[in-house]
Amino acid sequence: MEWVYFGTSIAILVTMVLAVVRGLIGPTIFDRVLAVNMFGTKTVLFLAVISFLSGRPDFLDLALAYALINFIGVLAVLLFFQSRGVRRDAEAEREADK
Amino acid sequence: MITIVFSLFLLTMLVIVAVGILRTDNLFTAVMLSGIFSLIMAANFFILDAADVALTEAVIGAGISTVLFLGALALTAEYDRSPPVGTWVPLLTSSALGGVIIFATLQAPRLGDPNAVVHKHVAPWYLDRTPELIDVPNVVTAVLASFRGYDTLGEVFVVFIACIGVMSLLGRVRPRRDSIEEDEFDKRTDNLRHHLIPRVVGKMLVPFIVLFGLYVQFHGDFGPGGGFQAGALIAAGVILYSLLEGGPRGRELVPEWFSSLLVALGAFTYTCVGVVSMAMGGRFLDYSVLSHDPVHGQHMGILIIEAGVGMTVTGVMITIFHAFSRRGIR
Amino acid sequence: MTLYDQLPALVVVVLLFTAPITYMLRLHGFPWFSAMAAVVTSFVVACSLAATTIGGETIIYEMGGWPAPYGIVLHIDALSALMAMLITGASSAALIFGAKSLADEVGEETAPAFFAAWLLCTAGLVGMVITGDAFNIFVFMEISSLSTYVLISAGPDRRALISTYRYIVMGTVGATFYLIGVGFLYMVTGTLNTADLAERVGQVEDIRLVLVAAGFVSVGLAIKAAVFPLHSWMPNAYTFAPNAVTVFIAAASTKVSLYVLMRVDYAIFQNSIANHDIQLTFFLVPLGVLALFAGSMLAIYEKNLKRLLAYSSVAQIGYIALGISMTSVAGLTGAIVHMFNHGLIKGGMFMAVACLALRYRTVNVANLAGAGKAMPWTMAAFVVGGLGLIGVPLTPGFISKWYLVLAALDEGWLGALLVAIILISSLLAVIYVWKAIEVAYFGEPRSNAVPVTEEAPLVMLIPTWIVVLAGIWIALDTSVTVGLASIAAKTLLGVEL
Amino acid sequence: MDLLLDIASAILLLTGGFFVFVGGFGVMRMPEFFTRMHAASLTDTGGAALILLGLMLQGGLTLVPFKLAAIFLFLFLTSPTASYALANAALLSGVSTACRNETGAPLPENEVDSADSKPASKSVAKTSASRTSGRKTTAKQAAEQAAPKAAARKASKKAAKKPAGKAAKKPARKAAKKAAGKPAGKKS
Repeated sequence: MEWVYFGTSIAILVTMVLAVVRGLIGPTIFDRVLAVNMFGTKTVLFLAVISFLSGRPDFLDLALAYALINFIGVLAVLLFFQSRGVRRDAEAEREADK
Repeated sequence: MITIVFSLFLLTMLVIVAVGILRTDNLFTAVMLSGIFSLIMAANFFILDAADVALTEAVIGAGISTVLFLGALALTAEYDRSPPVGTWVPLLTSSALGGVIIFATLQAPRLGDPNAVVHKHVAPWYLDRTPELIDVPNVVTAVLASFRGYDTLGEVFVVFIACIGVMSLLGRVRPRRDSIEEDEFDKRTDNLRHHLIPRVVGKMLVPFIVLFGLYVQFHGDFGPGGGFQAGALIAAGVILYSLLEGGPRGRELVPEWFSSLLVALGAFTYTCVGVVSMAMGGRFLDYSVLSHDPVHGQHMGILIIEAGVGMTVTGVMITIFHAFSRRGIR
Repeated sequence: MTLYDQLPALVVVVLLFTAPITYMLRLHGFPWFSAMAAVVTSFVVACSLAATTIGGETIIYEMGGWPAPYGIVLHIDALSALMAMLITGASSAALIFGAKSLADEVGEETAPAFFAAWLLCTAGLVGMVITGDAFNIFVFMEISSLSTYVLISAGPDRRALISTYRYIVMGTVGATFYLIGVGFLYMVTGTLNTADLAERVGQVEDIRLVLVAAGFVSVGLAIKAAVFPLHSWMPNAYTFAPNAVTVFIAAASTKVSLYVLMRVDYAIFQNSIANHDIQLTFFLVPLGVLALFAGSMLAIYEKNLKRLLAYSSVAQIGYIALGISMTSVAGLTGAIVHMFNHGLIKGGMFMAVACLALRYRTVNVANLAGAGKAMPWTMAAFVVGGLGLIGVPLTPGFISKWYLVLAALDEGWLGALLVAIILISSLLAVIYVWKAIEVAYFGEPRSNAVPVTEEAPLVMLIPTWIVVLAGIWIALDTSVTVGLASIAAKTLLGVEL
Repeated sequence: MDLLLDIASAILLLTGGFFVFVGGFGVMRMPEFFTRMHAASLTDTGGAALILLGLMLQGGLTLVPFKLAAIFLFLFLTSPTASYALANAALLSGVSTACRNETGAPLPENEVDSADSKPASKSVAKTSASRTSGRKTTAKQAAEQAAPKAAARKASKKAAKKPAGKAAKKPARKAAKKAAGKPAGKKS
């Protein structure tokens, strides 16, 4: 079974590299957010596989923690852009009033 | 062998991401890349068997710090506009520093070398004596909470004072408001209430996150975890709720006075355990005297101080988040 | 366990215990009172510790009841007791002195947080000096630095924020360097306890890592101690902080880093690295000499009285660095005595400046004309302090310089050069102290300036004069300071008492 | 029996690994943001499900499969939600859906942009407008405003980077040096 875990973790690692590359080259900031999000999911999987590979499945708690809170960041991004949009509107309105 | 290969791989990625963070002048990009940075870091900690650290890094680095960074970013401009400085001097300095460190560590014992000095002196004692003296399966918890409990007490106070510092900075300037009415502004920007999917899914997860936090808190003796991680997880639950429902409702759930009280209360609880053990005739933070049976006393002491740590960390995270959200994440 | 056995822990536990209470109980006037009570208690405890250690005894207190290399121990000898006395003394004096000015500058709403930070700052500094564990030093260094940032930025002056930011950057770099060094030491020895480290570092065969660790620790601590080219964070931080805060941190904060430098260097590296005394000399002597001249020159050209005194501190740290670099009992005694005495002198002078600032609303030297007549007691305190900075006989500064000169004379031709340098920089000190005194006593007030006729209030004057008189008393009766310092120096160098 | 389990989980794991890799490949190679997101989110769910199932088979009758199931459940819930939030954020600030050609250069922006992005953002605005007032303008305006702005900023940045960047750096550095060169004491 070892080599199966190994192969899977290599596949996940390569995907992580691809995500990092996407995060570095962008081009839009959302590509970077996408990269972070994808990297997060891959980390969950990587940790799960690695804990089997190293024979200590009780460390799965970590993967669980990741799975639970990985998406909070993306929600914060949504909130950030939403409020920035409203602020831009407000500024535009003020400009128009002047 | 696999450990070293994986860890080298991850470290290489880490360096690349770090350079990426340095080279960008868009702060949003920097925030996102630092999210990736801490994920890599956590995976690396995990590979090196430092599960407790990995858990902390995961919760704080990947979860909460992104939220807080974005909160800070909303208060500033998106682009780094610091004046251009010469890049050669810093580059030379840091290369020289890195060179010195590499030069020094060439002689260091190899990773995982059982004959390394580190594994010969204090560490075996901890491993041997923990079952007998403290009797918790997770030796890391034993070291942090009891053998070096004074350090952990210090760290709790570091967290406490950091909270005071952030609050004194953020509370300094009254929030600036735009021309829109305050309430309406909040309604439109402060929450994700009209996004049905995140709202339903997120609210479903909040209790699980808090539950998992409690599990980590009380399971810290057995597996990776403890007060720091648990506090961050519980706070992550509250932060998720506040993101979805808006700052005001989040502040209804956990009022600001309560979260800032929690910060001090946690530190106070920890110190109290020490003072009580002094009063009962032991040294400061000597939990053995808390009960007639020393091992049971240790268990009791560790339970209480971990609760104190959890309270402080929860309080700090929530207080800082509230401070940002009150100034309007926008 | 009697209360007496618990004293070593109490000196810091009292402060840590009171800080959260101060933060939680939001009653009118309570934060200042509880902070003051805790700090004074801690000062009393520190004094009794000093009384114990003056016979050359070393107190070991095992935190959590775990023995030395496995748990953390407090390690209190003459040097730590002296430093603890200085820190808690400076803290209580500054708190009592600042009862009124802090109430004005900080405000009712932020007072609980501010005084909690004050307590933690004191606790952090005391914790650093009494601990016998290299990593524990770092933890308490973090506590003290973070709370110092809070204290400095607590006043109404917004420029304090920028200087705090610079301080944060520099302070973090310094602390990180220290941590890297400690990490390397742990890598080669497997222990963090300083006594154990001292023993095991000597057994390390390949000392490359030890050397690099020594470098990182020394440079990191030099940054935190504001040794000359690394001092850039300090003047503005002192200038824009609330006055009472300046009194406290100027008297205590940088000295603690020097203390750690001394402690780590002498206890751990000196007996393990061959020729380490020469390395230390080459590291510290140029920095010390540069600090003496550059600090004094910058002070001479400075118009802001607070920043003038800050630059003078840079110069005075040069003296201490010179004393440390000599690796002789006399030199170390001089350095340790000067740490203590300079803390007293600078504390007193900053108190006098705070009194001036209260009435004149400015600390620019040019605007202080006529202060000699309007505020005779304050200016008299300032003058006595200034004489101490110069090193006139009968002032504390004279004692410490005397020991430094004696130590330098033992060092041959280099020592003669050092004596000359010490004398020249004392002359420079005359210039910058005279600059302020001349304006205050002989300057004509500007016609448009609001005339100041009132002396500073007694609540501020009395603490100021207590500190000044304490300085003179210490200059006359040197048995406590010099006694403790020479024991400390002998312990550090491993000489038989 | 064990062998069967092993084979099954090996197949699941390797397929999952392949799916995950394909997702990463798609994220690298797809021409623009929304298609990239499509690649990522689809394989995130699929690949993750396969891998976790494969691991569950290996867990035996312990707590492990339950933990894996919990991870599976949470990933299944959060991953699409995150994709939704991300796509929504991108729409709100008007990421152009203009396709890029094989070399990575954007296709001419004329029709693609207006045809694709506006209806999309309108529909979002409509659905949300039914719940809160004032949202309609938000989304639309933001979309309309941000797109040209972002493009303009990018263009100006690119233009400024080469010639102007270098030219501007030198005087600025000189000025900074001058300011730093003054003795700090004189400033006050």
